[in-house]
Amino acid sequence: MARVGVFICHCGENIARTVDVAAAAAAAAKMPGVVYSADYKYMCSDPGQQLVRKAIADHKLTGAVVAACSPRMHENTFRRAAAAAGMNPYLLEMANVREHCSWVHSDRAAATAKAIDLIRVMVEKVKRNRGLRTITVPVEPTAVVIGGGIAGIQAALDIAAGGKAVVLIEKSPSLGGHMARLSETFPTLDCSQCILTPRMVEAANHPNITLMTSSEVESVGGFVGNFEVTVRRKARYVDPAKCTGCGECWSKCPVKNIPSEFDAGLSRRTAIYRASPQAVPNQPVIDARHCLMLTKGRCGVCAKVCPRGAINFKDADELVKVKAGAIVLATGFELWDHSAYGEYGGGRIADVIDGFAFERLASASGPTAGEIRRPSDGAEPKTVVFVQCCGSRDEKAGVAYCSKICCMYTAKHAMLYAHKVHGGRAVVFYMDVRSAGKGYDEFVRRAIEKDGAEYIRGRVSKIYRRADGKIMVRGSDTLAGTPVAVEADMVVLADAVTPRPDARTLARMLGVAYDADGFFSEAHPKLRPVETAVAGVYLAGACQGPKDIPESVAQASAAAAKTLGLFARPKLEREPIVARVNRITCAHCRACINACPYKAIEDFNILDRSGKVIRVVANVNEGLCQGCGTCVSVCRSKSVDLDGFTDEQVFLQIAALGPEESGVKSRGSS
Amino acid sequence: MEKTETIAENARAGFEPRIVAFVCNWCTYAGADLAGTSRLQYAPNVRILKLPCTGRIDPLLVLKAFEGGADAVLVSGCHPGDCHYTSGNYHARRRWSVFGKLLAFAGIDGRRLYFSWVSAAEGQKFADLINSITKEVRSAGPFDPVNPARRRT
Amino acid sequence: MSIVDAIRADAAGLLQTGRAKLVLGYRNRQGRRAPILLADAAGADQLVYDAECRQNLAAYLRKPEVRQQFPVAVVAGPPVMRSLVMLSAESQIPAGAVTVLAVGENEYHGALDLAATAQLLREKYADPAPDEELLRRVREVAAMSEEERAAFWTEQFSKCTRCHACRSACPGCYCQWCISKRNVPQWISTADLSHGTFAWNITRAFHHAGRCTLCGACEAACPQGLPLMLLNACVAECVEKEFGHRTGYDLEEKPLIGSWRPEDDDGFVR
Amino acid sequence: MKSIGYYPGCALACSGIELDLSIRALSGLAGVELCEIADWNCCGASSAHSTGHELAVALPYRVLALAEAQGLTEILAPCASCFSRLKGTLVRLRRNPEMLERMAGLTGRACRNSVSVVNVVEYLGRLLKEGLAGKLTSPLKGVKVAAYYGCLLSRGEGIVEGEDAENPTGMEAAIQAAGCEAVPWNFATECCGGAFSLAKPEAVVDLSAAVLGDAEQAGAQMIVAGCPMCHSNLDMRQRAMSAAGRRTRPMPILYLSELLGLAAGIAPKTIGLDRHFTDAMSIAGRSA
Repeated sequence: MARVGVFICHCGENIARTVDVAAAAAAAAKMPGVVYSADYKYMCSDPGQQLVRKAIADHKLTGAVVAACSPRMHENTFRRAAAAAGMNPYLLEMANVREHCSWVHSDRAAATAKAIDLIRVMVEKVKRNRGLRTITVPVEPTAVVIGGGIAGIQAALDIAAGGKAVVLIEKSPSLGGHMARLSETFPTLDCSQCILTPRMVEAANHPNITLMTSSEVESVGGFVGNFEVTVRRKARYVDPAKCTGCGECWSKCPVKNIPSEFDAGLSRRTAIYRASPQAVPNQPVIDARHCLMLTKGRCGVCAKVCPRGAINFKDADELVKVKAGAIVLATGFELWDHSAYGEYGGGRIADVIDGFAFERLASASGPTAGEIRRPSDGAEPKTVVFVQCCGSRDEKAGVAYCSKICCMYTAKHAMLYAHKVHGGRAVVFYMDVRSAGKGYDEFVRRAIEKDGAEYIRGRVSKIYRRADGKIMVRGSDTLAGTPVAVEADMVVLADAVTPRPDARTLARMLGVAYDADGFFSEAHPKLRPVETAVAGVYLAGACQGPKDIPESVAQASAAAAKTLGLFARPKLEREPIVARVNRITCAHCRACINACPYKAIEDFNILDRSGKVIRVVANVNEGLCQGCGTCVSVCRSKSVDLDGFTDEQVFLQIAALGPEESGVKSRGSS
Repeated sequence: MEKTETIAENARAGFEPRIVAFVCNWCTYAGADLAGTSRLQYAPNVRILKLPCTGRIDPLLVLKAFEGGADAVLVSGCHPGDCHYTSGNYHARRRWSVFGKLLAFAGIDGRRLYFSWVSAAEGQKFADLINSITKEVRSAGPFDPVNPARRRT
Repeated sequence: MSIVDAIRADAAGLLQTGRAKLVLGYRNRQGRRAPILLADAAGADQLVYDAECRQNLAAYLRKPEVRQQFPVAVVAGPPVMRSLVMLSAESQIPAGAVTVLAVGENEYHGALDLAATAQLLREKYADPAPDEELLRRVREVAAMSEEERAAFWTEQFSKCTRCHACRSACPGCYCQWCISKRNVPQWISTADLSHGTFAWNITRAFHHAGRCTLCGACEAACPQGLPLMLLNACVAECVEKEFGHRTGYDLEEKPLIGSWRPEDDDGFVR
Repeated sequence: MKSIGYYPGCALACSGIELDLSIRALSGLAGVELCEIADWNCCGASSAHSTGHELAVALPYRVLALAEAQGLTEILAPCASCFSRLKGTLVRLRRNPEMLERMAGLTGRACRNSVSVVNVVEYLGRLLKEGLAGKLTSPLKGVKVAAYYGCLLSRGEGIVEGEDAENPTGMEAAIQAAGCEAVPWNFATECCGGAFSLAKPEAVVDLSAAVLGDAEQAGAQMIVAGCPMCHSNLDMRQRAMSAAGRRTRPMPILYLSELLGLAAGIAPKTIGLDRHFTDAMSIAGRSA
C-alpha cells in the first residue's frame, strides 16, 4: 500500500499569494494513498528539508511529492533530502506550482484548483515510481575549449594546470581573439598585447594543451563525461611542420590589397598572411578566396620562394574526432553592424568608425603605428566625437540590452586620444555613464577632469559628411536642454556587443539554450552562472553576455574549476532513466532498433538449454540509453517502457485530470 | 451564425475547457518555466504532463487523454534540430503528421488537437499558445470522446 | 497452361521435393474462396485462384502450427506479395522459410524466393492501379462537415463488437501481445465499449501506417461491415503524399514510423 | 491601373496647384482616370490633431467612408500631409476596430476601412513601371537633382511603406527614370520648417536655407520635392533667405511630377512651371 507524503511550499509569498496553500494541503490529505500533507513557508530551507526528512522517517513514506518551484530548480535538493532520510531519491517528485501556476495566474480560485490538480498528477505518478539506482559511466578526462580568445585561453591554461588534457579549438588562424587587437586596457592602461601574448604562447606550448587553429566544431555527440566532438580542421595550405614563419612568402605575394580583418580594414594584407606579427602559431595561412593559385590556377610565387617547401596547394579540410568529458564554450562576441543606422551615415562615411578601428589606430602595432589618423585622408583629427550606446538600448533598430563595456572603453578612447593628439577635442555623447567596477568610475572621472573629454548627455540624431570633409554630428544636450551640433573630423561609434551569428548553430549542436539575443543561457542566472542546462558544458566570456576582460577571465577560471571538479571523479553517476524491453511480449519487429537515436537497442537471442536460439527480441544497453523514450512510442505491442515515465504512470496521471477529478470548473460539463 | 451562437452558449454555461499538454522536459517544459519566471499571465486551463522528449509522446496517449475527459490536447517539444536527444522530435513530428490527419478523418474536430514547437527561450510563445488554444477550445465547446459528433451537455 | 494449372503444378512439385512442407493457397468451398493448408501433393488440384481470393494468406505465417512447418509456400497476388516482403523487412520471416507462388495480373510468375519477389514487385507492380471506388468513398467522407463526419464514424464504430476479426485477417497484426490485450496498463478500454471501439479502430489503422498494402482482408473479415478500408486508405494516402512511402517493395525497408527526414511535413506544427 | 480615386485636398487648388496640374497631365498621358471623391472634406492636416484626437480621425474617416461608398478601392492623395492623415487614420482604424464603430456613430457613415491610400511617390513609381517610363524622352539628361522627402514622405510606421525612414530611395528611382542624376546628399529627410511658415517664418527661413545649402554643396542644380508644404517653404522663402544673408543663388524647386512631366515632353505651362516663386522655367529652357 502506497504511503505518500505531500509537501507544499509557500515560497515566501511567491506561491502562497496566488495559491491557497492550506486548502491545497487539505485537498492533498484526502487524495488516495496520501498519509501526510503539510505546507511550509520555505520548503527548500534547512528547516523545510528537515520537515521532509522527518516526515519520511516518521510516517514511513513510500513516496513524496514536493509542490514548489520547477524541478529544474530544486528537484536535486529534495531528492538529496529524501536520500538522507533513507528513501530512494527517485521516489520523490516535484509538482511545479510556482513557474507553472502561481506565477502565471492571478485568479486565486483557479490557481488553487490547478495547483491541486498538479499535485494529484504527481501523487498518482509517485505511487508507481520504482526506486531506481543511479547508473555510473566513466569520464574521459579531456576538455574541449571552443574559442581561442582570452576566455578560452584562460580556461585552457587553468584546466591544463590542473593536470588534465585540453583541446583548444580556434576558428581563425591565430589565438588571441579580440583582446589581441586592443591597444591598451582600462582602467590601468596597460598594453593589451603585453599581457596577452605571453598567455597565447604559453597556451600554444603547454604540454597538456593541443591547439587546433583554423578549426571549427562540425558536430557534437554523446553526453557529459563522454562527448565526441568532430572538428573540421580547415585547409591552411602551409605545412606547420615545415614552416618557420620566415616571411618570404607574404613579402612576395602579389595579391596585396585585401582589407585586414585584424586591423578592422584599416590596412591591407596579402593572400598568404598571418593575422598579426604576434600571431600564435606564428605561421601564415593562405586565404583561398583571394589566392591566385587557388582561384585561377596560376601564380605559385609563395611556393617558389619558400625555402622549406612548406606550401601545399593540395591541402584539404580534415575531420578530426575528439573524445572529451567536458566542453567549455568561449566563442566570444562581435560588434553590431552600425550600417543599420541610416541616420549615422549607414556605414558609408569612411571617417565614422567603430571601437575596434580606433583601437587599431591607437595601437603601437597598428596600421598607423599608434598615431591617430583618420581613414579617409590620413589627417590627424582635431575633433573626435565618441558616440556611446550605438545600437545598444535600442529595441527598435538595435538591441535592447546595455553592452556594458562601452562606457569604459569610450572613456579610455577619449583618454588615449588626449594623450596622443595634444590640443585635440574629444566629445563624448552618452545616455548614462555606467562605470561600476573597481577603479572604473575614477577612470571615467580622470578622462573628464584630467584629460578634458567633453561629456554631453544626449543621443546623437544625425551624422553626415559635409562637402568640405567635416563630419557633422547633431544631437541634443539633455542636461542643458538644447540641441547641439559638433563639427568633427572623425566619429567613433561604440557599437553594441552582440553574440556571434554562428553561436546559435553551435548551441543547437550541443543542446545549449540561448536567449532571444543569441547569447548562451546559463543554467541559473544567479547560482549557476558558469554552467549550461546541458551537463558538462560550461560557459566562459562574452558568449554568455557582454563582459570586460577581468570578468571574462574570472568566468573562464570558474569554468575550468567546474571542469576539473567533474574530472576529479573517475566515474560519473547518471540519471537511471532508461528504457526496458519486456522480452515475453516483444514481437521483434525491430522498430525500436531502427528508431533509437543512440543505437542503444540491439538484438538479443533467447536460447534454450541446449544453446539453440528459440526467439530473438530487442534489448536495451543501459550504458548507451539516454532515456528519451522514442522506442516506447514506436513499439506497437507496448513491449518497451521507460523507467521513471512508464505508460502506467502516464495513464494514471491522465486519469488524475479526469472530469470527476479535475479542478477546472466546468458547469458546461456537469 | 451557428458558430457565434455556440461560443455565446459556452460562455453562458461558464464552460472552462480542460486542456492536457504533453510536453518534453528540455524545451517546452523549460519554456513554460520561463513564462513563469517572466510572470507572463495565461489561461489556467492547461495541465502540463512532463515526459523526457516528444519522442516518448505516443500518439495513443492523446486518445487516452480524450478518454480521460480532456477537451483538447496539446503536444509540444523542441524545434526541429534542437532536440536534446538529437532526433526524438523528428520521430514525433512524423507520427503526429499521420496521426493528426487520421484523427481529423475520423471526425475529431481540428480544435481538439494541437502540435507546437516551443523552445526553452520561448516563454512568450508558450503563454500566447495557451491563450489562443484555450480560446479556440472554448469556441469548440466540451468534447465527448464517446460521441464526438455530439457535444457533451 | 492456365494460371491455376501452373500454381497446382508448382505446389505439387514443391511439396514432393520437400522444398515446402506446406502450401498455403485457396480452394473452393460451397462456391466461396477459402484458405487451404496443403501438406500433400496429391491435394494440389484443389487449389484455385481468381479475383475472389481476397484473404491475405500472409496472415497465416504468424501461426505456430504454420511456423513449425517452415519452409512453406504461399499463393500470393501482388498485395499479398507486398505483405510478405514487409514481414521479411520486419524480421518476421526467417531466411528461406517462404517460397512465393507469385500470381500477377493475368500472369503467373512462378515459384520465387522473397528477394526475387521484391524485385518482381519493383519491376512490374510498382504502381498498383488505385482502387477508384475506395478513393471515391474516402473523398466523400473527407468532404463531409466535421459534425457529419463525426456522426458518420460514431455510427460506424458503434457497430464494432471488438471481435478482432480484422486483426486476425491482417498479416501485419503479428504481435502475440497485441496492444488490445494489454491490461497493465490498459491501452484499449474494455470497461466502456464506446471508448474502446474508437481507440481500437484508430489504433489499428495507425499501427499499419506505412505497413498496410491495402489488401482489403480486414474489411472483408469484419462481420459487422465496418468500412475499415476508409481508415486504411486515409493513412496510406497521407503516407504516400507526405513521405513518398509505399511498403512491401524492399527487403531492407526501414519502418515509416521510426525513421524521419529533416524536411518532413512541418506545416501543421504551431 | 485604369483609374484611381483622387483626393486633391486644399493645397492642390491653390499654393500647390502645380502638383495638381502635373499629376493630371501625367495621368492623362498614362491613360489613368482620376476619379475625384465627391463631397470630399478637409483632411484636418496639422490643425485637427492639435485640437482633438477624435476630430483628427473623424475628418479623414469621412473621406475614407465617402470613397468606399463611391466604390473606390484605392485613392491617391498627392499632398503629403493629406496622405499622412488619410493613411494614418486607415492604419489606426485597422489596429482599433472599436474606433471604427465610434467613428461610424460620430459621422453617421458606415465604413469597412477597405480603401487603400497611396502617396505621390508611390503613384508616380507605379505609372513609370506600368509604361510611363517608356514615354520619357529624357531631355534633362545629366541634370543633377537632389531628392527631398521632408518628413511626411519618409516617416510614420505603417504609413510610409517600403521606405527606410533614414534613407528613402523612391524618388531617386523616378529621377533616374527621367534621365537625371540623383546626387547623394545629407538633408533629404531634414525638416523644412513645415507649418511654422506662418507662425515663425524666420525658423522656416533658417531650416529651409540649410536644406538648399546642403543640396548646393552636393552639386545639385535643382531640388525635387513631393510635398506642397515643403515646396512652398523651399520655393517661396528664397527671397527672405537672401535678405537674411543665407543664400545668394536661386535654386529651382520642382515637384517630382513636374520633373517627370518635363521629361515626358509636356509643355511647361501645362504643368504650372511658370507659377513658381523662384524661376523654374529656365530648367525647361534647358530641355527645349
